[in-house]
Amino acid sequence: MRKTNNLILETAIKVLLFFIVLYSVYIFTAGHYYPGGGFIGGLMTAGAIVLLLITYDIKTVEELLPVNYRILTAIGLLFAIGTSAGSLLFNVPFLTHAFGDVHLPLLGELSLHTATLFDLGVYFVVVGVTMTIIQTIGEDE
Amino acid sequence: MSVIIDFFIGFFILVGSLFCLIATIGVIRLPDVYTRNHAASKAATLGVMSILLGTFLYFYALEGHFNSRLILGIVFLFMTSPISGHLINRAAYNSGVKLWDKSVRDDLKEYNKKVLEKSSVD
Amino acid sequence: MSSLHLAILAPLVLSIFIPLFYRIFRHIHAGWFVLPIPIVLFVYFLTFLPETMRGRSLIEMINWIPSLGIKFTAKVDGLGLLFALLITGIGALVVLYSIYYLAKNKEKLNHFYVYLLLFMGAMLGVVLSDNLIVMYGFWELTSFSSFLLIGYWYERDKSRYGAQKSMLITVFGGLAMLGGIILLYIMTGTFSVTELISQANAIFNNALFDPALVCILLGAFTKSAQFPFYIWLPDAMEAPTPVSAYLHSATMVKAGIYLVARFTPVFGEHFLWFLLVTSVGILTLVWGSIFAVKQTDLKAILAFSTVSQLGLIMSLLGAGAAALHYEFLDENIYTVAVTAAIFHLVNHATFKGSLFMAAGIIDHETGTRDIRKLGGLMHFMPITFTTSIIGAFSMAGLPPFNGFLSKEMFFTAMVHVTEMDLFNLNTWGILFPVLAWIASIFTFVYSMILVFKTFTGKYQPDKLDKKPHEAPMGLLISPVILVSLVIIFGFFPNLLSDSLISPAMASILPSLLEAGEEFMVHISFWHGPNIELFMTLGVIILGIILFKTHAKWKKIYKAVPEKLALNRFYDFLIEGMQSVPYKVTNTYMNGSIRSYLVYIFTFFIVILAATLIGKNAFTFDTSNVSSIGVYEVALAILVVLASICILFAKSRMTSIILLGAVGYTVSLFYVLFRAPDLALTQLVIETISVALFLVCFYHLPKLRRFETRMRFRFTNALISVGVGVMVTLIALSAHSNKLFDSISQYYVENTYTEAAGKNMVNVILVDFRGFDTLFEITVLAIASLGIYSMIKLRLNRRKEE
Amino acid sequence: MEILMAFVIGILFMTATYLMLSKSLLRIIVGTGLLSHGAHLLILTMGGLKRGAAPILGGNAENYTDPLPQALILTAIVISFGVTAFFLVLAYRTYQELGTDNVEEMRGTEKDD
Amino acid sequence: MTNLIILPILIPLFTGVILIFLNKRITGQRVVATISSISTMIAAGLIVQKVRTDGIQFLNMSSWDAPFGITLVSDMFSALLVLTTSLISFVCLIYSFKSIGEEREKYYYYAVFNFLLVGVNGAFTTGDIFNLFVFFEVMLMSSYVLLVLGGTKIQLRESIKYLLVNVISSALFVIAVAYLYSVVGTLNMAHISSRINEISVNGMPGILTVIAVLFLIVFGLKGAIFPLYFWMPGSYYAPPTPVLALFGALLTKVGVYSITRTYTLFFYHDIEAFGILSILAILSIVFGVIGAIAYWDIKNIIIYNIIIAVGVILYGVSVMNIASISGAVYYLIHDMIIKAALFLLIGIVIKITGTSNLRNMSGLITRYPGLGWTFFIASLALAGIPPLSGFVGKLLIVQGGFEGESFIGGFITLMSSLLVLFSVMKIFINGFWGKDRIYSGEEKAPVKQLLIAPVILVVISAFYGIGTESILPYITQAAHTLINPNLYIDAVLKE
Amino acid sequence: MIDIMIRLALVFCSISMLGLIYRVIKGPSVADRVIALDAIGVNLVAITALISIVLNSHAFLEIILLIGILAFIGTVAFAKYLEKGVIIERERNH
Repeated sequence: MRKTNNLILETAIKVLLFFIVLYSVYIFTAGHYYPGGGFIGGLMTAGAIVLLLITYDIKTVEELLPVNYRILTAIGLLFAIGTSAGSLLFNVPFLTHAFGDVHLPLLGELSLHTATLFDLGVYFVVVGVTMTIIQTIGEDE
Repeated sequence: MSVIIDFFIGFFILVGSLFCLIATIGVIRLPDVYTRNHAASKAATLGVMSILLGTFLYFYALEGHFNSRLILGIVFLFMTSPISGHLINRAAYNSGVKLWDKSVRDDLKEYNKKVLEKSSVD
Repeated sequence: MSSLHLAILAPLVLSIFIPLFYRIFRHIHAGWFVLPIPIVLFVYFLTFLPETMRGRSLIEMINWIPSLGIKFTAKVDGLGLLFALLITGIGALVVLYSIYYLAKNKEKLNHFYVYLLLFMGAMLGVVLSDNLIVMYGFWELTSFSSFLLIGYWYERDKSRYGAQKSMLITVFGGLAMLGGIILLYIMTGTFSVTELISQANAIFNNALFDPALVCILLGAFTKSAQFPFYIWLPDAMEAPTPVSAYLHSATMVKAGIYLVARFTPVFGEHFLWFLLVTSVGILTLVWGSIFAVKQTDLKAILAFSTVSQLGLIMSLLGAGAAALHYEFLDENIYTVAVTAAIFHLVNHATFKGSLFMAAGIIDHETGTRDIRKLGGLMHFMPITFTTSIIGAFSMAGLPPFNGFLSKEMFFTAMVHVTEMDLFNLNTWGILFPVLAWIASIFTFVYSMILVFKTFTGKYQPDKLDKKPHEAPMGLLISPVILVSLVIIFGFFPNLLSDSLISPAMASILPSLLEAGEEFMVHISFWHGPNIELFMTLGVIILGIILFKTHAKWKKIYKAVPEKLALNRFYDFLIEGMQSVPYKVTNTYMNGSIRSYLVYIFTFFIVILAATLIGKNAFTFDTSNVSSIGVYEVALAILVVLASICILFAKSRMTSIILLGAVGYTVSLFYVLFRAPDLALTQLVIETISVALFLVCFYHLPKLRRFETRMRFRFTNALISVGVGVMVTLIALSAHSNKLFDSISQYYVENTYTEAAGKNMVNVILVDFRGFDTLFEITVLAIASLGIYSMIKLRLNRRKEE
Repeated sequence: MEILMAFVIGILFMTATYLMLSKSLLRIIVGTGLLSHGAHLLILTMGGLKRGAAPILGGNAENYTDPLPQALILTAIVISFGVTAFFLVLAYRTYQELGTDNVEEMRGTEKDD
Repeated sequence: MTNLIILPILIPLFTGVILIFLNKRITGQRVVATISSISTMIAAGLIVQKVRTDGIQFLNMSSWDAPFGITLVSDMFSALLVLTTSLISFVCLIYSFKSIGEEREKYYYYAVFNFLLVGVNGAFTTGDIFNLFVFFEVMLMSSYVLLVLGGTKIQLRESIKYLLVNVISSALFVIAVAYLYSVVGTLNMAHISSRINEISVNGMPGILTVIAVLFLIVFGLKGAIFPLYFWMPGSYYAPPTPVLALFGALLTKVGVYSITRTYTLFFYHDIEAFGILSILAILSIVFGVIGAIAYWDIKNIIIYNIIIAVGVILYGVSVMNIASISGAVYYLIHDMIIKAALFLLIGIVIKITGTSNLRNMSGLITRYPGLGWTFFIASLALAGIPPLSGFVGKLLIVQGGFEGESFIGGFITLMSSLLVLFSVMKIFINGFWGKDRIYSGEEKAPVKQLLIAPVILVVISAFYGIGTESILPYITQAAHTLINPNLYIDAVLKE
Repeated sequence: MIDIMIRLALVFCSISMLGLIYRVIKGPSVADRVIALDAIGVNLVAITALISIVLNSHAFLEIILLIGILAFIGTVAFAKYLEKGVIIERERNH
């Protein structure tokens, strides 16, 4: 197979990635109010990384993002567990959430909500899991 | 005021969908990959962008809902569809899909040949 | 924990220390450590004799599981004490015998004595437990210790075969007995035998009474090797001879007798009891004696003889139960059957024990037990010969030995059966004495064969492995003691009558006694010229004739086809039990996942359809449905078309893409059904799934990229249509049966105020049901770990390299 | 609509079953995919369809569709995604190791390893 | 309301996550796993004690009131099962140290092991029918991974079958929940029960019977009851010993637990459903016995014994009187312990001999007396010989069966003991007795260390049998709660 | 008025959808299919926008961008696959 350059894609990807990641972060934070949430946000982020993988290759991306995705999964789980188990410290049932509303400019209504932290755990797990799967299979091929 | 808005909304949407339709006709009728791709990536994208614009207007005007994602979507589509069109075409070409037999020019072929000769000389 | 309990448990507990002693004192025969135990226990139990002779019994109790009515109640009464003395007494002799019988260096003595002690404790437990569950426990323990003893030489095939056989049959009986015990418990609410007896009349007409009776008898018959369960006993002879002498003649096989005796007060009045116990006993007696004549192995003869003798005791107990029908003690002629049963029990233990030990000595000294190889040993081993001849004569029922007395009483009892005016016995009851008489003749014959074939006749040194000589003194002590007992009981039978027999009878037939009364037992040597005496004379005359001619008529046995033998039946059963299920199982367990799915789905369809029809559950109600829109219909058609197209798709690619189409359409459904979150998720997931599908399947090393041929299978189609129909029907009726409002209104009301969110679905996911989500992502994490290790870890490949 | 959906779901289950009974591993996995689609749609249908606006507060809707089934489906979707991914990779590995994707050749009556 | 009851779920979950970080440090993994296992056991013990003194414990997740959030409920039945689970897992863990091999340990064996416990404990504790599904999936996903971990041919092949069957069963579970939700409109088990109770005064509506049967199919697939067990022998044949022991001891029992829970809590009005359960249970015993006596393969023999035990337990449940339910609970716990022990024991045998075919082994007891006698005692316990642990359970079940006038079932249960004994004694007689041989794996097998785990279990089993009196109050309490669903409902719904 | 227009637009979009599906099935080359699939994705965006107008809910507008992104990633992946035979390379230039 002849080598081809990928100049157009590689150039465009820089902007597009920004878009996609922004969107995924948005969709993650907005989850409590609009459709979305940690799960779908995580998948979108993973999508962005996949786009990177397609454009470049596993090695390059590893240099770019030196993340062990299995550890990321574990961290995500720790986040979720930690948030839920935090309520044990206050002697209320497991997973009890607390919240307070904050209005931020630009992003609109954002609540400081322990549920968001929980959702962040979900987010990390989903990114970690999806990337583990894709990377593992990709490396095997 | 609202009539005008309504008109614009309707216009964008209808025109957009017509574009889509036409693009499809193109995809069906045109003779080879490259021409079909042309129809799809240009016309369809324009059509969809127009529809999105109409939708954006609809929600903005009738409900006062400024939806940033729609704008984002329009921009995104605007950016990606040429790239994807390009990629597919190049892939098709490189994987050896034949041009329409009535095609008149194939610059890339000549270029490739040149490169090939050059590399063989080296 | 009373001393009584200690006595019962002592052998069990002490057995643990045997291997220890064995290891420390290598040079001393382990038997010496064991010997004191039965002796001490024997003496200990003797101290109870005065109490039981006065008709009293001693009860000690430990609570084990009192809430289930399971208490470790130890009770010493006449019957129990009789057995306890038998167990410990014979036990002591057997241990002594075994010390000389089993070589110190060759055998795994630690094992042997552990098993033996386990057995002894178990047996004491059986006869001294008042609680049936505890008794059942000990009962099974006897089965298993017997199993281990029979399999003591486990390297021999025949030992293993015999062990397995005895275990299966006796455990079967034990379980049946357990069933009976449970039935009794349901009727009376107690596991205590004492309480059962007091309630016996109340349950007499209960519907469960008969099954309970049969179950208990099954237990007794299997343990006591009654027809047709006796087949395990001859094979149990693979055990070392001390074991045979102890378990398979004197004690364990008598556990069934004990059980029948113990339950006589409960069931005895029932006709079924009389019928089963007596007739099975008589049948076993005849059968066993006839087959004993056929045997050529010394121990086999003894085994069949044991079977036969057990039948004798059993039939006596059955006949004795008839006594319960008569109120008055003085006129009750049937109690003699019980007396005879107990007396013979003791006698049998003495003479059979000595015979077994003699057989063991012969085996030990000559290396064979085959009577065809033996002969003329009288001169080499005079003491053994003497003990054998006394034992055999006693067994044959010749005076002046104890066997004669009990045989006489047995005849008396059988003759009495014909006189009963119960159950029409005065017409067909004549069978009993006749059969008893026939059996006695054969008993006589095999007793004679046993002694004379071995000790007289021609000496055949070439057939023997060793040169025979008299056994060492130690080996002879035990049989000599037993034989002297044979003689002593023969001359002074009344030594036993007051001390043991009468109290035991009181336990078997308690309802016949008024308070303070006791059975007056007197066994006399000479009854005058009555019918029994003539029967005995007939036995002797006919027996001698048959013995002299037996070489000729023995061929008759060969006429009996081998196939009809019960052993064959057992082997066939065991073999069939393994091969037939193997074939059956292999037909349906064929490893094909398709077959398994067919079973599962067929079951799914059949049982749900049956329930739908049976419970008339299908309802159809159109009142509560939402409108049908054009788009939905279009999407529905799309889904249906796409999914049906998959069925006919020929290439992998097509089916993957069509699956994707279904997925995307489903996500559009979610859009139309107002589920934006779902639509989002489904879209992304579908994309990733399709990508994974492509990666995993399309991009594989090429084997066959395309299916070779798609065959339409009618069964598959039928099953799948069935599944579809069932799902639809249930969905329709479930929808038509909305009996309650959903709890969803709560979420609508509280999402904003309580959980500070607007997207109800998301709030439910992270808050209301955040717990689900936590584990949902755990599932994902596990899956990713699994995928990672599945691809990275390949034990197989590395092994190959 | 619910009645129509019941039939659609029935057909999904039907095709899924048929596929799962076939020999090819791929078709089996496709079958499980259809099965989970059917199950998810069933949850939605059983919760009642189109009983109001999408379950997002803030609009001026009177009624909302039942959010609970949606949350359940979301969980179920994610889980079945995990399972499907695992199944696919398993199939892939099996294919590599055994060299076949025909389940009839995976009976394993001879216990090799 | 106590957070205590979440600990048996939380500790393994947390441990599992920590172990992901530690995947290359084997000693570290072992230490962490052991500590967590012990603390889980302690927590489970505390729960049992708490339930004993204070009655049914529950915990409303996220502080949402009962029918709306997810509730964890720990009644005596589930608390006991959680305790048993943590015990068995501890033992299997110890066994794993010496037998599972470094490769598997590096590839997240212990992490997934802990996740499996999360699933099992969660399934035992949850009070929400959909949450039960989620925990089932946690458990199943872990079991898939454990089953396939190592990637040998047989593992891959059998995993496919196992996975497929369980995917189907999960789908059926989902639709069963959907149907149930349609009819009663709620997911909380106590709430479902009380709603069904409301409408079932004059008999249960037919549709609920259908749903009951559907649940039976779903859980029956997991619990391996009669026409649904076909997948099991093959799949359980594949994994390494400690995994097999975990599967054999825990996974099917979760199915059994779920059947018991749903039937006694939701569908107790329905005689037909119980009738079906009873018939299937008896048939499971029969077919299990047929399988168990058919094979000369030690793994298969023990695997088929699982089916028998499941049949016996469910028969006890189906009779539904206090004796039979107590017996079922008792027997369930017994079976978990003893099955784990047996699997570990035959694992050692296979390790020594290098084969699972009984015809290729003999005389093991000569050089491995400890192994032989442990196996012997375990076999007796399995067959229900007093005073070992199987006996009281079987006694109560049979007694309950006879009291419930189900004589055939009781009799079959009773006689199954004989054939169970036959099947395991076949192993003893042919494998342990007989002439001594030299085997291939002898040098490699650290028999003494491996034997620790099963010996612990057998000793526990013996104590469980002998000390029945002190355990019985717990069992009776569990049975009492199962018989009176109102206790459960009141505890959860009324504060 | 606007209602009718939207319906009309939906009909147009649906027709083009069908046309594209035809192309997906027909082929002939893989590239043709990919093009059609990409167009389907874009079309789906339009349909979603229209549906959210019909349903009068902006909850679905999130989906639009999502579909766009997915379609893009999908197309890129397909193109790469067509060209290189792999989707994700372990290491380029070798």
